Amino acid sequence: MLVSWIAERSTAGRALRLAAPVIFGLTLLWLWEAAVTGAGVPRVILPAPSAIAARFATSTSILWVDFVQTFVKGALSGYAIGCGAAIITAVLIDRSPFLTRGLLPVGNFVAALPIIGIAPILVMWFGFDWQSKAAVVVVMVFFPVLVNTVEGLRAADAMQRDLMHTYSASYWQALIKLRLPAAMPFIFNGLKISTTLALIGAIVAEFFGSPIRGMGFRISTEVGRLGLDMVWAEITVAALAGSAFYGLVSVIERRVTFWHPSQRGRG
Amino acid sequence: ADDFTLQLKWVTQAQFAGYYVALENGFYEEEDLNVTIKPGGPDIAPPQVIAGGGADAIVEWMPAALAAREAGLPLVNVAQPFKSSGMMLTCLRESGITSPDDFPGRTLGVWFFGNEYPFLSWMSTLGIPTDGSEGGVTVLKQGFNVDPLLQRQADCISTMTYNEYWQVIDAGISEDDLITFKYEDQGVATLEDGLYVLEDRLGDAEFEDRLVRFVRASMRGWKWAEENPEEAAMIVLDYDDTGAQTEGHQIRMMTEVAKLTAGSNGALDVEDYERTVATLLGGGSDPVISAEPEGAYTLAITDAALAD
Amino acid sequence: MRNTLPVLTVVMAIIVIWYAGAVWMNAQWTRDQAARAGQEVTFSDILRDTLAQDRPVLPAPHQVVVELWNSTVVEELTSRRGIVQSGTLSNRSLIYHGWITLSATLLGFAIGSGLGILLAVGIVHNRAMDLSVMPWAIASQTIPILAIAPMIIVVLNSVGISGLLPKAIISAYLSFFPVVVGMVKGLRAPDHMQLDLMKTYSASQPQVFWKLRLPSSMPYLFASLKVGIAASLVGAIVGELPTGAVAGLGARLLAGSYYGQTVQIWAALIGAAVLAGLMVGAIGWLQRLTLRRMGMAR
Amino acid sequence: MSDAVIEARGLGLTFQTNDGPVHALKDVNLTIGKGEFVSFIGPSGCGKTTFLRAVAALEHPTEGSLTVNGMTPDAARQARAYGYVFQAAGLYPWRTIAGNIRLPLEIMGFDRAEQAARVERVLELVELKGFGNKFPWQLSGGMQQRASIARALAFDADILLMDEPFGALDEIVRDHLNEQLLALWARTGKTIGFVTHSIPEAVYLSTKIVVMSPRPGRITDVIESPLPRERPLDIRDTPEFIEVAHRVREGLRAGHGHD
Amino acid sequence: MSDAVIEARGLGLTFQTNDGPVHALKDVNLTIGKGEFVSFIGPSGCGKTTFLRAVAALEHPTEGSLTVNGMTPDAARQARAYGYVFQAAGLYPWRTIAGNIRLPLEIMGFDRAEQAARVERVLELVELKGFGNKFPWQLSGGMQQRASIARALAFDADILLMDEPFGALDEIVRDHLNEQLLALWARTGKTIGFVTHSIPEAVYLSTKIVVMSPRPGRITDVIESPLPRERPLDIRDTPEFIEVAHRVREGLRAGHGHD
Ligand SMILES: Nc1ncnc2c1ncn2[C@@H]1O[C@H](COP(=O)(O)OP(=O)(O)OP(=O)(O)O)[C@@H](O)[C@H]1O
Ligand SMILES: Nc1ncnc2c1ncn2[C@@H]1O[C@H](COP(=O)(O)OP(=O)(O)OP(=O)(O)O)[C@@H](O)[C@H]1O
Ligand SMILES: Cc1ncc(C[n+]2csc(CCO)c2C)c(N)n1
Ligand SMILES: [Mg+2]
Ligand SMILES: [Mg+2]
Repeated sequence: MLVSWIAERSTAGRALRLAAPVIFGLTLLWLWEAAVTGAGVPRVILPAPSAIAARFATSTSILWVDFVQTFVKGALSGYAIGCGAAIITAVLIDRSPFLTRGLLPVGNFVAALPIIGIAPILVMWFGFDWQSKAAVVVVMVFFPVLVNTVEGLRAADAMQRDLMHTYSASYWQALIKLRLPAAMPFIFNGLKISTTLALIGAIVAEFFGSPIRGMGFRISTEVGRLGLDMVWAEITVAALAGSAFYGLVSVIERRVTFWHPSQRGRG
Repeated sequence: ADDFTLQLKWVTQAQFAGYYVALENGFYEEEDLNVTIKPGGPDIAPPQVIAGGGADAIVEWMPAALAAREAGLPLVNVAQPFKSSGMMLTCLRESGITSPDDFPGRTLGVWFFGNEYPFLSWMSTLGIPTDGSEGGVTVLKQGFNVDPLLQRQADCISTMTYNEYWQVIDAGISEDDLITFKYEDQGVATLEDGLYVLEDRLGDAEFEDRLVRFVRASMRGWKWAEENPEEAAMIVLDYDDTGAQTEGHQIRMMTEVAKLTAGSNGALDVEDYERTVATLLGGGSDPVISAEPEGAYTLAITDAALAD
Repeated sequence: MRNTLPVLTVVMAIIVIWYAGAVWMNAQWTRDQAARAGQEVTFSDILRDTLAQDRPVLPAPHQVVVELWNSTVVEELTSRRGIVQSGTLSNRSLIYHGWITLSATLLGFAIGSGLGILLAVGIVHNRAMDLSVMPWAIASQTIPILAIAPMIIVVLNSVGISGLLPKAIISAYLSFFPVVVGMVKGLRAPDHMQLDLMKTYSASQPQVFWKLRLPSSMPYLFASLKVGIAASLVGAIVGELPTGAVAGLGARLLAGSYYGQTVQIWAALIGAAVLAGLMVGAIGWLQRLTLRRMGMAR
Repeated sequence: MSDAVIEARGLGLTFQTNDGPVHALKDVNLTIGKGEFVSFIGPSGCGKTTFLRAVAALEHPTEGSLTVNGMTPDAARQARAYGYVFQAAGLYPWRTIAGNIRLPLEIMGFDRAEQAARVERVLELVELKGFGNKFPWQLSGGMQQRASIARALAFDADILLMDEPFGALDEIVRDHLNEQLLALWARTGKTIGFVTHSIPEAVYLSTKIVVMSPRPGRITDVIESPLPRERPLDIRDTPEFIEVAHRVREGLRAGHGHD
Repeated sequence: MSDAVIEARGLGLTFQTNDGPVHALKDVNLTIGKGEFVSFIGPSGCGKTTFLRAVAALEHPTEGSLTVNGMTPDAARQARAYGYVFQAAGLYPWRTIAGNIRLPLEIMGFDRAEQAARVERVLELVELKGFGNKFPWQLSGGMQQRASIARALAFDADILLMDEPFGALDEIVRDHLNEQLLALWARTGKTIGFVTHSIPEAVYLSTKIVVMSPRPGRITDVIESPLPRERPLDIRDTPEFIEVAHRVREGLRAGHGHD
């Protein structure tokens, strides 16, 4: 297979590292185009990539406005607040055995609230603009980050902890100098999963009421209007923004957890 | 029996009572039809379902159907059980709105997902911009319920005479505290719940025959429902799988819906059609449809169905 | 149970905050109503009214509890459609809807976590997959499911797949990703010396996998599964919408919101939260069991 | 010995494991005075590490009493009385060598300049100058062990507990570090508990040698060294030295016989 | 030496690190014949571990050539030519001691009964009988090290590479294991590469002693032992033994001087 051939050769080349997914993607797009035009799929069901590209090119200003509304205002702010709150909660839980036993089981209940249920409520509470979307994102990203952080805070090994004991380090010193660094591989798992959740959350929340801009608004409106090319243009923006966001967090992860075997093994 | 699938525009409720009555009372069976009714929902676009082959006919509003036609999906109206429009804009009296002239600067709740066309053409008839520019209205994409009005996040919201309006009332706001603008009264009414099929299937005699039988039975259902609103509402309740509908609300909805279907025997009134088209074409810079549609309806089916 | 007291304390705290929130958030409506009626309100009026509204912004806990009780036990025992009188679960009962959602969730979770683990195994062992799968897995997650779910349902329906499976597929779509991310990290967690040992044995890839990578990925696996099952539940509920939202907790939530039945929404939400809590708890239990058997619980 | 720093009376420590209890320590009586240098020697698994850990409050005795500076070990730990060198290096992988050595200094609140100066000094002491910026996995086993010794020496704990600190070092570095350690001890008057498997090392360094035997871990002999405090390396060839070494070896052998 | 098992010619190995390259090995030439017992001795950080790892194909030389049994180290590894004892025990924490020892046997496809028998035998050899069901963290440091030795001895590799296997053991166990290892070697004719810091141990065990010096890691002396193959423990008091030990010590000292 072509992809594996390239992969074999690409131990050094950074360009080739990128080439594999690109080629894979182009193949996928080509198959899609062929399937749509060849098999005559109605364009109100699935438009051809070429049509999507054309629509994308002519609608950049709308796409930009939607992107700012949904991604920059809704998703990013919610992501920051949600992840921050989750990490702080995890630390609080960790700080007190009482809360570990009390808050964590309850956290399991509260944090897995389905978006469909909370979105209308949060729109009711926080209004139609991006604040309610950010609130939905907060709820969505909270749980993955919480679970991973709690798990991560248990990851320091016995000898590493004993060392802190011998220094009679305070709880916070041990946390900052040992537990959090050791938890980073886990925390970043949560942060990475949350990047895509944040985007989904911000978009889906707009289905439940929004001003007349935003990616979710545009998608649901255009589905109703059968403007499927616009829907897919928005989805493309979502995919690009989401991947870039994920990529950014991965790069940070690589710098922060360079010492972890999963990172040291490569590059 | 021949299979026939109908895609509704919204969830199971008395708005679609005629079809459920026909099913429950065996009217379809008598026409040798085996009918499946698919409920809709907030993200089900009936035109998309029919394009994908998921239904034989759909219930849709005419503005959306005509827009879909322009977008390349040739929908044809084959019957029009709803004579008049139930759409209105409901405002809180305390907001100080007394006439459409007061709209500029206000926040209005609107349904999108293809339901925004009547509103947009009304506004463009009034010459009020909706894109957030100076002297226009602020438009909110309204969710599924009347909360924006109750929470005072909007000055006015879209309501149907048979549904949301009563929810506002039920919430404890008296009729005196509300002021309503019916699309009918504003002269911008567009046709609602009609039956649409794909144009290319109409040539097929077998399909047309099935369709005729379906329309005939459905209209029987509608007329029965008009006469027996309480029983009809109970039938709807039986078909509601979510179990969320309440008896009182559905009976009242049926009563209100009956007022809208009253003037129709199922056949499309061409005058209504032309008024709808004129509304959609007319007014402003951004009409819903840009050209007079061709072949967007046929009377052949109702003629055959109602012949005997 | 040594957990009882802490859990009860936390729950009590939540309930107190909840009541306070209910009074605070519902008070506006009470004052508005009074103003419309031209009456004065005292604090005790507010207290009484805010905890008993029909359409509260935030229902009081006891309203939700009553609704939960009515829509489960009372509905099944006494209603015409309840299990006592009809022999089947009532479609008005949360037990029925919860069960519908639970079955889609479990099937979706099985598919999703299975797929997630398989993909992670592929990514860790095959360079081509490492380079090409991950970007697309990420991109797939950025596509808002609600937008494409109807298409998935239409397509699946046209090939004759309906019922539980389409919902489960959407649920799987949401749950595979956390599992992939966690398991890729977990399967790469063995340290150098542990891997070197396997190399000196010239162990085959499957042997390295079963004897080293899999055991050392356990902490990551369980964290992923917990997130994954919560995502499955969300997916199953989301998947209920485009299937016509006829049954399940999602349908229930949506129907509640069409009619502004805040109490009903909250009852369904609590129902979903309880399901999630139980499932996450079950995985936690499995985790403790496994880690104890592996001698890693200390 | 009026100023006992570490005092164990009837000390016992039993681990509960999946297949029954393990008696790691049993009926241990030992007094260590201020400024003493005490070596622990004994077969593998006899409880040396366990005893040191109990002193540092990392394990809690199941029987008897143990006091440190007249307090419980926990209280002593709170007073930051210990420097501990673990049997395995246990460096934090996300910190460089210098960062690892700086760790206790940060925790104990030394100021920046002081931190840098101390890191520099101990790196030199253990002959790791120039490796401060490396990460632990970039060092050889012996270098890691030296880094962990440096970490324990960087701050001035009154009690130094060292668990086979020089196990992975060659003779020459070891001799050098032995001398350095003795010098440090002479200069500061620290109390040192030191686990080793090398009889000459134990004899060369200690004022008191504790010989232990396993299952259950007990003390079989406590030897007060007759050697002077001033100890050049060639003291190892004196008859007194050889005599003490012989007694230790005998004690060890006896302990093994029990097995 | 016609049947060279390990042959290094101009071998060099450089690590790239964040602050510049580290020359761990430079211009190493060495031939090890079949059935030889070769000890490596040298200051900490001189490249002993790196050399052993290169032989086992765990590191790849950046210069020169290295062959094992006439093949590349990679090919030799594929042929399962090595048993390796790491400098740190490296037991898998989720397996019991017996489970850890069983690991290579499972991988190499020994049958159940054979596995059990071998585990039993090597546990006895390293004096860990009765600890098979314990988990690694329930063992003392020396016991863990012995378990890792047992793991490498459980299967019969032709080449045994041991990186300071006895570093954490007391003299008596060490002597015992030295004897056992010699007996095993005599019985099976394995080729053994052995890193140690103990000069007597190196002299007692080896047919050839390789003395190394650091930065960059080089071989400074290769000493062919004049001692007979048959070696009772008291051979350590013979003049030949002391003579060889002296030469090793001199070599070591010279290496250190370089630093
Ligand atoms: N992965 C690595 N990256 C960078 N440098 C390394 C790495 N491994 C070893 N080194 C360096 O290579 C040199 C030789 O290390 P090696 O582990 O071979 O020493 P050694 O002779 O085994 O020492 P010891 O007796 O202390 O175990 C050291 O200076 C060490 O810092
Ligand atoms: N956490 C534990 N759980 C169960 N048993 C333990 C634990 N730690 C140590 N032991 C047991 O206690 C005994 C004493 O162990 P300890 O580590 O003190 O030995 P040691 O004298 O330091 O030996 P070495 O010289 O090999 O390091 C051993 O038999 C060991 O198996
Ligand atoms: C996305 C979306 N939002 C709102 C409606 C509202 N709506 C339009 S017609 C109708 C029936 C009357 O109750 C209702 C509720 C919708 N269809 N789709
Ligand atoms: Mg020990
Ligand atoms: Mg080494």
